[in-house]
Amino acid sequence: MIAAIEPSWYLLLAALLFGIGAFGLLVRRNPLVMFMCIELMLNAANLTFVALATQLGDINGQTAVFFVMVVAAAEVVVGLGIIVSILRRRPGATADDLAELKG
Amino acid sequence: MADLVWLIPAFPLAGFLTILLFGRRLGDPKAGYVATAAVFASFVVAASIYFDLLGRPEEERATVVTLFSWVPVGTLQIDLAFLADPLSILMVLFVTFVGGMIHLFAVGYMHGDPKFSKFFLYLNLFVFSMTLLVLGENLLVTFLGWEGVGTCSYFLIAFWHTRESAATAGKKAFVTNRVGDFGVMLAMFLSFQAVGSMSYSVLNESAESGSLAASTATGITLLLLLGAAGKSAQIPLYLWLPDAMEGPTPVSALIHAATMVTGGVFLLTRINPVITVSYDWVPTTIAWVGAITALFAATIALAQNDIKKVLAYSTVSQIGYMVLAVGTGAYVAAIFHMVTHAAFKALLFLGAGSVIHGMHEEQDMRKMGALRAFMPITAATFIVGWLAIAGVPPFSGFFSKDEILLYALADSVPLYVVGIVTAILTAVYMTRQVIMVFFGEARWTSLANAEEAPEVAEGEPPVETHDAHGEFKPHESPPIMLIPLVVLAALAAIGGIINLPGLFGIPSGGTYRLEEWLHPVIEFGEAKISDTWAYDNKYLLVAIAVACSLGGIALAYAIYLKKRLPPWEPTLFAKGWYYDQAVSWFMGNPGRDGFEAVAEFDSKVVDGTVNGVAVAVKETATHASKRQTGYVRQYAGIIGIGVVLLLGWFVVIRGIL
Amino acid sequence: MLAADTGPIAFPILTALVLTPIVGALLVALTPKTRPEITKVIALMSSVGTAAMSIWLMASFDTGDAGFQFVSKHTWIEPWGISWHLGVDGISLFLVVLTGILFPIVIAGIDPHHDEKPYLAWMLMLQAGVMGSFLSLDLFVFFIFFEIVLVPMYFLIGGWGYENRVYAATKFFLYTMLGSAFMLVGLVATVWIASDDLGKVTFDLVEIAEGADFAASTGRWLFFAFAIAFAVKVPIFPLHTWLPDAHTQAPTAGSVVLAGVMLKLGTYGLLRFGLYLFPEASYWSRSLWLTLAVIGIIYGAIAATMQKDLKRLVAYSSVAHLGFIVLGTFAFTTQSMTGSVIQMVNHGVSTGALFLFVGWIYERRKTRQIADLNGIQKVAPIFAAGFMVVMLSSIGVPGLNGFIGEFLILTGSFLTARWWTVVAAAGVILAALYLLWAYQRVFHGEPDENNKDFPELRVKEALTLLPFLGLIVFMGVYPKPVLDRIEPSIDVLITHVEAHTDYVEPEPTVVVGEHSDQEQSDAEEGE
Amino acid sequence: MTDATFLEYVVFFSAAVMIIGGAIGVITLKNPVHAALGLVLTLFGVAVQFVAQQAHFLAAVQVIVYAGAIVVLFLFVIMLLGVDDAMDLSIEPIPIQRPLAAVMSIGIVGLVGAAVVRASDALQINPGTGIEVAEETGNNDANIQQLATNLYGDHVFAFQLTSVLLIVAVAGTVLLTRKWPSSGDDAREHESSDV
Repeated sequence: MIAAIEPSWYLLLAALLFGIGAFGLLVRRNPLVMFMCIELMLNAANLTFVALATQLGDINGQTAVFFVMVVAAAEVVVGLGIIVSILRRRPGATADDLAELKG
Repeated sequence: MADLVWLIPAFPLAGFLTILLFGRRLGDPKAGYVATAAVFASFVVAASIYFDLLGRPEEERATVVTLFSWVPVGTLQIDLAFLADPLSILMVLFVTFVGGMIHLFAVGYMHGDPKFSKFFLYLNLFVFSMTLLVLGENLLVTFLGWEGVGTCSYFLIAFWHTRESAATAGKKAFVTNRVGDFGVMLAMFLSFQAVGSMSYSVLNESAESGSLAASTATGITLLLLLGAAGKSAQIPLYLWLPDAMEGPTPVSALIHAATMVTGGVFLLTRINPVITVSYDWVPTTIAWVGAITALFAATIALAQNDIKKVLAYSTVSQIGYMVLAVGTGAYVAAIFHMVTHAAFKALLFLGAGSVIHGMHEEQDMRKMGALRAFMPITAATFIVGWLAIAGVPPFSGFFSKDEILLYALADSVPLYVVGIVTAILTAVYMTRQVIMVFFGEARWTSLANAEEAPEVAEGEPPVETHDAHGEFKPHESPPIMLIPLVVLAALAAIGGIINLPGLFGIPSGGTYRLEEWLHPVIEFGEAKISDTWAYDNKYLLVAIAVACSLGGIALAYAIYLKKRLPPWEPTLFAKGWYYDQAVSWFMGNPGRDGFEAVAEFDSKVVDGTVNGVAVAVKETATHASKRQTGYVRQYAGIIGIGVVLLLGWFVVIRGIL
Repeated sequence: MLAADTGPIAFPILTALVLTPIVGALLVALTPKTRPEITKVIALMSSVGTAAMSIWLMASFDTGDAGFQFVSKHTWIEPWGISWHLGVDGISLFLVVLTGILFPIVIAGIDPHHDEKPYLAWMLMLQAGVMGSFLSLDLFVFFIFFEIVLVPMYFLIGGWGYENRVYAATKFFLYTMLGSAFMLVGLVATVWIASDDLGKVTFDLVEIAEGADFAASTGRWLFFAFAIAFAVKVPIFPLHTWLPDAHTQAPTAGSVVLAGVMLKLGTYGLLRFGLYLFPEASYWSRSLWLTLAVIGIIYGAIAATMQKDLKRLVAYSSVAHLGFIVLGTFAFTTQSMTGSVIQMVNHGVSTGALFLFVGWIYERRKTRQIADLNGIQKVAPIFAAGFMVVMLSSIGVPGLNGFIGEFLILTGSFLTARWWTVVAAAGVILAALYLLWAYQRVFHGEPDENNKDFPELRVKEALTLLPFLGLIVFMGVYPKPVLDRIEPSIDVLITHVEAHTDYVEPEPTVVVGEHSDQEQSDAEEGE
Repeated sequence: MTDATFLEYVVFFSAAVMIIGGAIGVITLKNPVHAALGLVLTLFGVAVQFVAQQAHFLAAVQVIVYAGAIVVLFLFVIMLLGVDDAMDLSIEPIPIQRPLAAVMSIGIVGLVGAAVVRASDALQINPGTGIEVAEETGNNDANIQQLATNLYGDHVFAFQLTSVLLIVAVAGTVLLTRKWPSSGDDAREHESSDV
């Protein structure tokens, strides 16, 4: 049984999710929340993968999602590690406080 | 025997290597004897080759001995080859003989010098190079010797290198000679382009057969004239020779009087067919270069007070005579004068060396006088040399100079007049020198103690300090220095016999021997003067020449000894017409400034551009990096805008989706 | 003509020449820091091994053969037609030999003073890079080696150089990289455009040069892309200013190698990759190169005259000397081009030796300023004598090696580029001027307080110097064996140029006479 | 419209509301803990959509790994560092950052949406044939088996590499957080072991 739901709806949903995530990434200053926004964007991508895998009948799409999750996990681990070490040294720091690379 | 011609350079080379390896062990004076023996060995070989060639018919007197192929590239095939022919063998004979004599003299003169063996190292290397120069079968081998003698000359002039002036003089000699070498190199290239070879035989044959274009011949001749002007110290490159007197006196005698400086005249004689087929004005140019140099240097010699400087300018003047002879086609006369000049000028220089030695390194003639009593042998031999150079019959210089003047008159009257004037001046300044040194009052007594000590300290050659600073007394030199003087004096006196003129009823078997000997070499280029007015009035010319030289001597006698006339020694002459100063000024000021400007240009403009680019990049980067706020959110936003723009491009403009 | 004709599986000598120093470098890098004595032994063994192989190569080189010998060709990246293609001919032979023997001498003879292990490793890497550049017959492989060379040199200058070393190393690296960037573009474009003619993509130098026929304008663009890289490397005026800085700041061994072989990458590249690949463009643009070469000769000499730093002086003299090589290259005659090749070797020997001396002076006096030095000949006569011989070779006194190259270059150039040659020959005068003046200021005169204890030449230094002096004299007196090996390859190159342009090598009018016959019999059969 | 279709509509839209609502929660809630909870909501919504798309295994992984592990990790870090204090969202220190963000996100959504809408016909490519569905094959493990075959077949090398990646990430994090010379804190060990 195939859902009568248009596949483009999933894509629109994913686009919306991605847009919200991107907006959040740009306006939030808390590094942890920024990280969460990244997760939102990743999930948007995953949603697209799965939807298209189903539509195109290609299992590779789902495999890709699997790898995205692994990489996301690794990324979160390292990312949070970095955030921990930064915030430990500079409690309450926001992303804007970490501007050492300015010219 | 002629096949063994390679032995001639081989002996000095062996001497050089021996001294190079064992010089310090041999020491003073053994190293000197080794060197002298090597040169005399060459002389013996040269002499036996001479007799070998003499025994052959005239046309078979040229032998080419090829050692190995030196620079073979494509059509350019240059061998390290020697040409044993009448000209080269004659040159080698006098080079090795006079050279040997000077070596012997130097054993005494350099005795006690801490660099004794090194001196003979250079001397042997010099003789080796000189023999290469004259024996070369092609221009390149000659050039090898040519540069070799130049380099040795540099070593020897700067022998007392701790003295600033000696070092500068050496450098000046080398660089000035290089200007001449520039000409020789271009002549070689032109020769290669024109005839595909640098061999004298090919070059001369193509000239003789008429296949060498006059324009090419002119080019080669003028370029070699430039080379000759450098090596033989002619205007405008004579500058280095007077300064070269900074070297030890045997060096002056060997290199800067008897041998090396005649290299230019030799080279021009060697290519006489080429000169003959070049444009008509070319020989005239050569003749005038020589004539003007002769007169010019003679005027300068008139006003010099340094015993060696007089002889140096005199050498320039006498070589001017030879170049004049070459220009008038009197090649035999040029070579003849070269040989006699080698003998009497070496004699004069060695005599001067003996005087300097006896005067404890004093070179200023104003502080000499009346030395004949203290150094009788030196004085006697010096006087022989004086008579020879002044052209008093029957000394050797008379014959050779007369021959040159004969050809000069046959060519043009002005050249003859210049020659005659120079002859008078020569007689005057040489007489002046003889009088100032050996006659008159002793002017050295007054300066005996006071000035002598500093002079020695300054005058570099730490020759064995004779007994004393306290008591100053000129003394005769040791026998080892006197023997060469006597031998050379004998040669200077009787050297004329090698080419006696057909006058005064001299039996025809004894006349023109040199001319006959050189005939195969200079046949093509030698001027034919038998139908000229000058030839028909040879006795008149002889009379004029003798009158001039005697008149010059008398004039000088009146001025300098009898003080009947005031001496005429303008500063203009003493300063060498300010030519040297002008050139030095030019080199030192605009020349140096120009060089500085180029160096400045390099560091400021060329490198400045490079560094400027780097600085500009750095500045831009600094400005650009100021735009980096460091806010990661801002970066992300800008990336996002980029994404939107890209998406817009694909979706809206291209509409591919 | 390639790989197969060497008979039964021959020892891949060329590959070994490149790999031996690389292996040596790796071994040196792997030895523990605690055993410094081993590193030196390993470095020496690998460089001496390379030297021995290069000498064997020279000995077994077939003199009459103009083509590439000892060719080793193995496909590497097949789809792009890239292969490990090495070969040696008369043009590269002596550069390879010079590279082979120069390195062991400087490794054995010159002490880096600190951090010997990385120093030796970089030196060996440098040798491998230079060796590979001279041997490569594949554009891709050549480019890799050409670029590899920069890295060790950068570290050698930056790590073991003098006071301003970082500036000099950076300038050197960036400047040459800039040129190489052009070459990379040109190289890829060449391969791409040539693939139309050849019907396949290949980086093989010989195939492209023999098979491709570039349109005139295309060839010129490509040629200039290559030529800029080589012009920087040579260096040709006005791209030369990295050289004085790099030379001055490099450690002694670096300067010797830089002058000895690295600059030759440029002149060799012009011959091998400029003229051979783009004969039409080279011939078309010859006036430009001749002019720049002559400017370089005069300008380098004048700038050298006014230098206050002895090492900078020698560096500028290199600019002048390399001008001669470029002049000879673009005069397109057998003599001038053979002269250029032999001059590459000669300049390496004599200028390398000059840098040795400057290095020794610096070790003794901790200064390179001419003004601080004087009267050395009095206290160190043997030292001065050695310097003198090397200097005379550099001036171009006949009988020493420097003259042979200059003479051949000028003789050949005179046939096709007369007035350029006349000006260039004037550079010979200036060479005497700047070197003798420097010699006078440094060695002549009375030594002052600081110089009166100047130590004499040491035994180790004398042993280092000996091979240089031997080559200086040998190549000046008997260059025939060298010339005989170079000339056939040059003839082939000129024929190649003639085939692609309307150029005809001028033949001097040979006057037939009895003597010329006699000469002819003595000489080898020419063309 | 059949029941089944209607049910799917319900599932889709309710999940969509969860996703969007959660996402908006993430970006608007001041307290990071609340934001994390919003994230959980979104992740569950996505898991539901996975199930609706027959990607059962991924849905399970989504819940276990994302909601279960990653969000918990977030919460641990928040607690550990004590950054759960609210931040004032009305301040924006970087000029024009918010308009920029708005333009960007609206642009992305609008453009992608436009593209999707325009190309929606092209997406109807023979849907469903390549993916084995439990109800059709009668094999309850059909999806897992198919995914496993693909993963351990075509992508086995990449799969091996992910293990390396994870180990490197773990080791790296341990090193990152351990080496503080002055302040030794045992809590750091927890984070690492939680991964």
